[in-house]
Amino acid sequence: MELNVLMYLVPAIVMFGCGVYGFLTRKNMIAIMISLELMLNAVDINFVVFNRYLFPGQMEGMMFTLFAIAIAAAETALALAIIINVFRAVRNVDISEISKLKF
Amino acid sequence: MTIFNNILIYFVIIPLLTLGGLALCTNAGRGIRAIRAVAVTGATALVALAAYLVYYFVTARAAGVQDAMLLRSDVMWYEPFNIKLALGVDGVSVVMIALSAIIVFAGVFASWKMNPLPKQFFLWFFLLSTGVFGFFISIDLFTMFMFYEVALIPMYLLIGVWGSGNKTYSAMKLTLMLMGGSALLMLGIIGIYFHSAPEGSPLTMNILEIAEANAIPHSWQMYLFPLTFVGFGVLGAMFPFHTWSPDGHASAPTAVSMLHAGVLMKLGGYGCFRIAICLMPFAANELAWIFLLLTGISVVYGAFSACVQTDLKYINAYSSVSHCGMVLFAILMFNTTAMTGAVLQMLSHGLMTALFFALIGMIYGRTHTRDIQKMGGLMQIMPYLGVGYVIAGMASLGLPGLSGFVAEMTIFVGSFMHEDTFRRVLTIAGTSSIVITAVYILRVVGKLLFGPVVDEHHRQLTDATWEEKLSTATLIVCVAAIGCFPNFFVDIISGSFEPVVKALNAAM
Amino acid sequence: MDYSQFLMMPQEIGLLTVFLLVFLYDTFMPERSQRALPAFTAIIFGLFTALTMCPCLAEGGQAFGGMFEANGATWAIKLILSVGTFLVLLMATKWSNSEFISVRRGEFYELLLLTLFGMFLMVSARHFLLFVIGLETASLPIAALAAFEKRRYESHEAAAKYLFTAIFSSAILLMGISLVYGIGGTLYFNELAMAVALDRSALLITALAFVIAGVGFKLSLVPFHLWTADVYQGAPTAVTAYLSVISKGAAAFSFLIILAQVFGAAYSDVWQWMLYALIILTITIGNLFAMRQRNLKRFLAFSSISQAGYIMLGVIAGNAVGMASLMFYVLVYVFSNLAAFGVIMAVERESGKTTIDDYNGLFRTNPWLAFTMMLAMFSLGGIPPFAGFFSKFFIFVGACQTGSVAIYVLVFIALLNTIISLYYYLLVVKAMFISQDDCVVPAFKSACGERLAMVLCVLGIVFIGLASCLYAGLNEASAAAFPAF
Amino acid sequence: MPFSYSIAVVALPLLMFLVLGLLDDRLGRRTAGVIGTVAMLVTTVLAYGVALTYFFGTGQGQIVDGIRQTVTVWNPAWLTFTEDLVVRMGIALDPIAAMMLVVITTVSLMVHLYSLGYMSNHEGEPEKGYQRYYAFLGLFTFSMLGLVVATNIFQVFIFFEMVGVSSYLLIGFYYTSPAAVHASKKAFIVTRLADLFFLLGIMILSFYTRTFDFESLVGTGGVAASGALGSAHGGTFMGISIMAWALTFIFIGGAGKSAMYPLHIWLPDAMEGPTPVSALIHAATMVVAGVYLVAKLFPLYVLEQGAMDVIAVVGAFTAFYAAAIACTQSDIKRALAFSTISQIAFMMTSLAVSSSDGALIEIHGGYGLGYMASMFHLFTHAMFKALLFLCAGAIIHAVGSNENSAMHGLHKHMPITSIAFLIGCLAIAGIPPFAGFWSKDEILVACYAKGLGWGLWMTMVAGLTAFYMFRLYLLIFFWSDHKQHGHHAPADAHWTMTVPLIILAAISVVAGFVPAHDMVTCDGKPLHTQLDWTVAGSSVLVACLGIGLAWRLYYKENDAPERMKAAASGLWTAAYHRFYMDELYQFITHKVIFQCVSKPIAWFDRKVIDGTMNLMGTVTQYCAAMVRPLQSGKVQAYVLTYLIGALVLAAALIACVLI
Repeated sequence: MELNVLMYLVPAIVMFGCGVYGFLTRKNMIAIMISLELMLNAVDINFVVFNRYLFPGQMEGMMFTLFAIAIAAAETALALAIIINVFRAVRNVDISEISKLKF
Repeated sequence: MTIFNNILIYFVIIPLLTLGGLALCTNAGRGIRAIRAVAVTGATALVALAAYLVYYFVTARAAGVQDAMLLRSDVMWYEPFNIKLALGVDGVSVVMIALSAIIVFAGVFASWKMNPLPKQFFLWFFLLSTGVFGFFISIDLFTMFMFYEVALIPMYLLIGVWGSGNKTYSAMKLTLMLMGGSALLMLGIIGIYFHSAPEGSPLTMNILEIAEANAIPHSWQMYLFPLTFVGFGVLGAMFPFHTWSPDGHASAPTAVSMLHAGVLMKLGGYGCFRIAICLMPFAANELAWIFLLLTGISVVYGAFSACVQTDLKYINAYSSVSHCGMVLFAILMFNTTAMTGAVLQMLSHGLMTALFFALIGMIYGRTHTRDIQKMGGLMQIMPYLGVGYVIAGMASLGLPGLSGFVAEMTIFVGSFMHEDTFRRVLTIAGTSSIVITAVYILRVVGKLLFGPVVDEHHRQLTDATWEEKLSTATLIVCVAAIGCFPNFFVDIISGSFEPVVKALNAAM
Repeated sequence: MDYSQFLMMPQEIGLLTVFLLVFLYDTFMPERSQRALPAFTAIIFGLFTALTMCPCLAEGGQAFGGMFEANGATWAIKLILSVGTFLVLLMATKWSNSEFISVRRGEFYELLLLTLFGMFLMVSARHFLLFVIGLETASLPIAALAAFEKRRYESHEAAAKYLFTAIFSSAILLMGISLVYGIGGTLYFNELAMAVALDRSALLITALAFVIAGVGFKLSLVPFHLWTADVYQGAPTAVTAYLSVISKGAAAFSFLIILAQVFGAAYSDVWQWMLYALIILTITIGNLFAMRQRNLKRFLAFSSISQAGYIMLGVIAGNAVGMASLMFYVLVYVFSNLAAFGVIMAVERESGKTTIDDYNGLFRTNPWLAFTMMLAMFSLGGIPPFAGFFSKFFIFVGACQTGSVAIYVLVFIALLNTIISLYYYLLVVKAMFISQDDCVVPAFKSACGERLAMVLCVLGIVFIGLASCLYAGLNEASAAAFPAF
Repeated sequence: MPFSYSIAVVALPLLMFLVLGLLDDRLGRRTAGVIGTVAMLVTTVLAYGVALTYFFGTGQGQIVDGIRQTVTVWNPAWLTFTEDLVVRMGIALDPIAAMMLVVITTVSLMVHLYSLGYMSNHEGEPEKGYQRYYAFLGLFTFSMLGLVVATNIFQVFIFFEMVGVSSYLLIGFYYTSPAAVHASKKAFIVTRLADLFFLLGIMILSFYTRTFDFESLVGTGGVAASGALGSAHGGTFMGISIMAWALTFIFIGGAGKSAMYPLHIWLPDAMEGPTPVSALIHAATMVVAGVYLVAKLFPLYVLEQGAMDVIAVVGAFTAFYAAAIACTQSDIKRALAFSTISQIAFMMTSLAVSSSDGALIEIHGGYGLGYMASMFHLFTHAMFKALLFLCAGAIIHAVGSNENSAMHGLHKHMPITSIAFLIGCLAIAGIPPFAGFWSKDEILVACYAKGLGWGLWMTMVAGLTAFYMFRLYLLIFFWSDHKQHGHHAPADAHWTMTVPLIILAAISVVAGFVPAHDMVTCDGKPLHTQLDWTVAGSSVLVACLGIGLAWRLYYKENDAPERMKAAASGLWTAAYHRFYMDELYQFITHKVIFQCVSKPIAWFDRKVIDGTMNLMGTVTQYCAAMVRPLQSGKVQAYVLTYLIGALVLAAALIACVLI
């Protein structure tokens, strides 16, 4: 069976959607972080697939993916550090805890 | 630089120098003397310069100089937008500048004992006058607008810090309403700018060039005229945008009320004429009826409202609504006589309202009330102020020999000369204000000055001090001068209107 | 590889040099001279800024196969950002030597300079990859900076909120870019412009919306703005100051470039309509929130949201005048907002107070601070003769140059909003000059760096508008840069 | 230039006003009075010089071809409206102006002199505003002189305002008394209302005629002479020609000053002012300004019969109305005030019944007879009414009250005053040979010429005049013995006060013999008149009847007046309360204007207009409160908003662009 571009794209979009859903519904900050990773990875798939199927002659999408992965890693690291900070402050990783600043 | 050869620029430089001088003074101890000295020097220099300007203008015109604007100089400022520091004066600006100088002079003396923070007070005061003078000497849309706003914003602090009563509310309301007006104005100016020249020629901000090119498409005029007219009309206390005026005046300190009613409100009328009407004659003709109606309402409405007020400043504020309404009303009549009358009315209203506010301030400073129910028989106690008040009142209700009469008559006769029945009916309605004016003026004079002394504590009060006498006498002399020798002023003013009237008639 | 192309990026190299010097100083200098680090940073950064003022750098050119472009306009905006950063550095000297901060002050400066570097890249990027790298470099360290005051709970909350929303928005942005890539097959701005010019598909419009949302996050356009106030309030004031002006300026500029260059002529009607909606929302909502704020930092956050709306008016013009006005606006905004933050920082450091009510009667005790704050408020409110008036006027003129009636309506709404904004700016002035209070902030002497920064800001506020040469320069630069699009 | 010194006549009183007004307290009380009086004496001499030269001199352009000309002495432009419409401030002499110069200066001089004594103390205290008083007198005299020598109608208007203000200031001279303040205010506002119409009239007139100048309006070759007025100019409005409207409006202006019904209400109240002021302003000079105005424009009025009819009806009604009220007043000054109104109405009517009808000219020498009679009556009335007022002043000064109940039987105490008053009464009643007889007789002739009804009506009013004047006289000087209230018995006053009485009494006796018909005619030609014995006889008869009735009722204390009062109590009360006109005005001003117009407008302003502005603020605040939940502080809500924003943006644009 020949795999066409949509067969990659649909899962990627679903993944992105899952990430968004996860972000919006999870209470745990770590889980939210994971959801964000899902979203970023969905984008990566997009790039790779577009490059591979639509514009096979060049490497731009691939390169972009590499950088995006690196950025995502940096983001995760930073996010974890901050989550630890928050945990130290409120002894919890519940996202609803950090809503003191409002209005 | 060439611009410094033009005496007009010194109308801005002198207040700025005064600002600098004031900045060096201190409030403490004997600093107050230095502050007064600097302020008086600045104000006197302005009066002297204004006198020279009038003299220069009159002799130039007598010598047959026919240019629309005298003392022109252009200095490029913002090249990309063709914004220049363009200076020039015609008869209208000249008398307005003279008026401003006189009121600044009187205002300095009226705020002689300003307390607290005299230095800051005078700083803002002179910043305000910088804006006023800058506005009158400029003929570039952008610089005019800039100076216009420079003149507005000091009001906030002047009222807020040195005012009385519900001052923060009034100051905020006044500032926001006026800034609302200037927001409309800014849009109008931008619109004018983009249509200032015919297709292909460079855009310009110079009002002379715009008027000459007359390139604003008619459809655009229909939008831009109301924007600019209402924009300036807010400051000219046009119904229904006048409500900043009673509260603002009631809360403002004496000199600020003087300057505001005396000069700042004139910016509105002047701007309506110089920008809205001069630049957009077509729309002016088309839309005049709306604004005639509004200003006509202002005239009568203000007068009736003044009849039942009990606060001296409210009475005067409403009376200003009425009188300033008459200015805009006359400007919309599009003939030389009525427009000349409008400028005379600006002069007259400026001087006599300043006089009124000065006197009210002085009375308030003694009695600590402005409620006419709580005062009475002050003529026995402070005859100088009482006589001054009567004179101001007489000027206001149009006694021949004082300025109000001359202005109102020129307006009425001029307005009635318009062929349009609608305008005539409005004129007749407007004339009724002279009776209502008499009613409220005499009411307040009767209650305040005449009759028995209401409050026995008032018997200990003193009459005017020398600086108060100087301040009011200056204004009284000017009011009488316009009233007695009107033709001198008419000659200066009326020449400026002929090209405008011609353009307006051509656009009809 | 042709290494000479690095010569095309003198400002970036200069900045990296500064960064390295600071890093070396921080790492290798003995503990006792560490207290001089802030001053050291400020001085060498000031030197760097002064050096890059040399107009010869305006020449520019391209590097990395066209991914990077320097021209007069990028030079100018980078210079503006540098000046702003310099002012922030000056203001932060005293704060960064304070207790609990001083142990990590080196990191503060290094991260700050790194974000600036990211912005430089972002501004000069002509390729989405470089743009994304720049954007992330500019935004991620901010989260760390926001969390800088470990003793304050708000600092953590701010950082967490910032980071989560930032990552989410970058995911959206990347999604948008990936879709653009899928349609155009390239990530070069100029090539994309040609590739997408004929395509009016739903996909591309979605992509455009996502890109706008992604960049709108940085600019804090409504409805992508919700993080702003919380982060501004929670972050250390120096960071807030930096965040409010510098990163906003850079984002606005690159936003203009992306919209004008990638979605250029063919799509201008689409994104202009998007921006109409966003601008109206941004200005209005920002103002409505700002009206009710009592905390000054939060207040300035909302004020900066509505200011972003005005900045967008320069973007919407999408032409040289718009760009010049935008840069001028940013320049003026840098001085005005930093003046306000300088006062807030000084007062907060001295007394720990940040609400408007705390400022009641400030004029009596600290006249100069009150005066500075007042000028800042007037300038932000667009009152002449202060610089804010000029920038506002020019940005309106720039917007109206497109000539459509819709834009006049938009400008009209924006102008009506200036009244509301004036209202709340005057509230601050009122507190300082008019209101009386029993517990006034006592008289104090502000730190040397703060004072210097504030003096510079005041000079800027007063003279930028009056000196027309600045605007003329910007105009020239952007006019020269624009045919390149 | 001939008559160039006439400028001094006008300028001197102004100078006096400025000097006395500016120096004020720095001048001694006595000095101020003397300066004022002496200056007035000089003015009077000059004015007499001007008038006598004008009437009897030759060679200065005053008579050409037997017709008296208008001599314009001085006429500089004062205020330029347009090239045509220029307000000039000038001095023009014509017969009535010259006559008025005499009247004004004479009465003014008498009042100045009289006031030296009268104003020296006020209720036992030395009068405080002595200098101010003389300054105001100077101002008034200046204004009145300026009015009569006006060269154009706008100048008249200007000085109308000026005399209005002087009158305001003088009525309110005792400014500590609320009644005086109220009266002055009322006087000013009512006349101001009339002036509004005057102004409208001027505006309309000048718009169509393109001039203000009397010379071009009514002079030879002017608008009136060319006869092309009325429908030719401006068409009609509500079926009446525009010119008739204009002239009626101008008449209303005059009616305000001359206290014609229904604008008369200010005059009785104006008696709150010092009595010499009442004599000068409210009896002799200012109140006839309206008559003078109509006379000035007489050639125009003649062309508009409609306007003339209005004047005639108003005049005739006012004459009776005021006379009827005068019969019931107990305040002697008010009685005299109503008498003044009635007499001025005589003059108005007389002007109005002048007709251009050719037939009448033949029979009675009538064209302009009414005009001449009116002016003549103006002259004589000024003299004897000033006399009466000054007498009343002397009485009030002596008794300290205005009410006749406080007087009675003063004849024995104040014989000079009594005789002077009697002469005044005889003059006004129209008993020959006193002044009033001659002028009133000619008025009646003119009225009979208009129609029998007019003549009978006016004759009846003349009888009424005799009745109420003698009622007044008898109640003051006879009726019963004087019951003393003050510290000392009333007596004739100081010489400064009695001398003017004697002089004026003498004038009242002989003024009737002035050859007015040669001097003050509307066309400048002498008018041939002879005594119409039927008219004269009947009027004298009626006057005697009136006097007899008054004698019967009021000479000795009796209860007849009380019984009469009781018999017609409704009528009497109504007349006593001046037919409730004041109450009506009070109702209109307070209830209608203040309560129903001003209050609602003020309310509207504060609540609606101001409320709208505040509402805008409130709505903004409300919106700000509304959007608050958006900033909930929850990251997920933020992100949701973000996402929705992005999606809506995309969806909306897809919808817009692709569909």
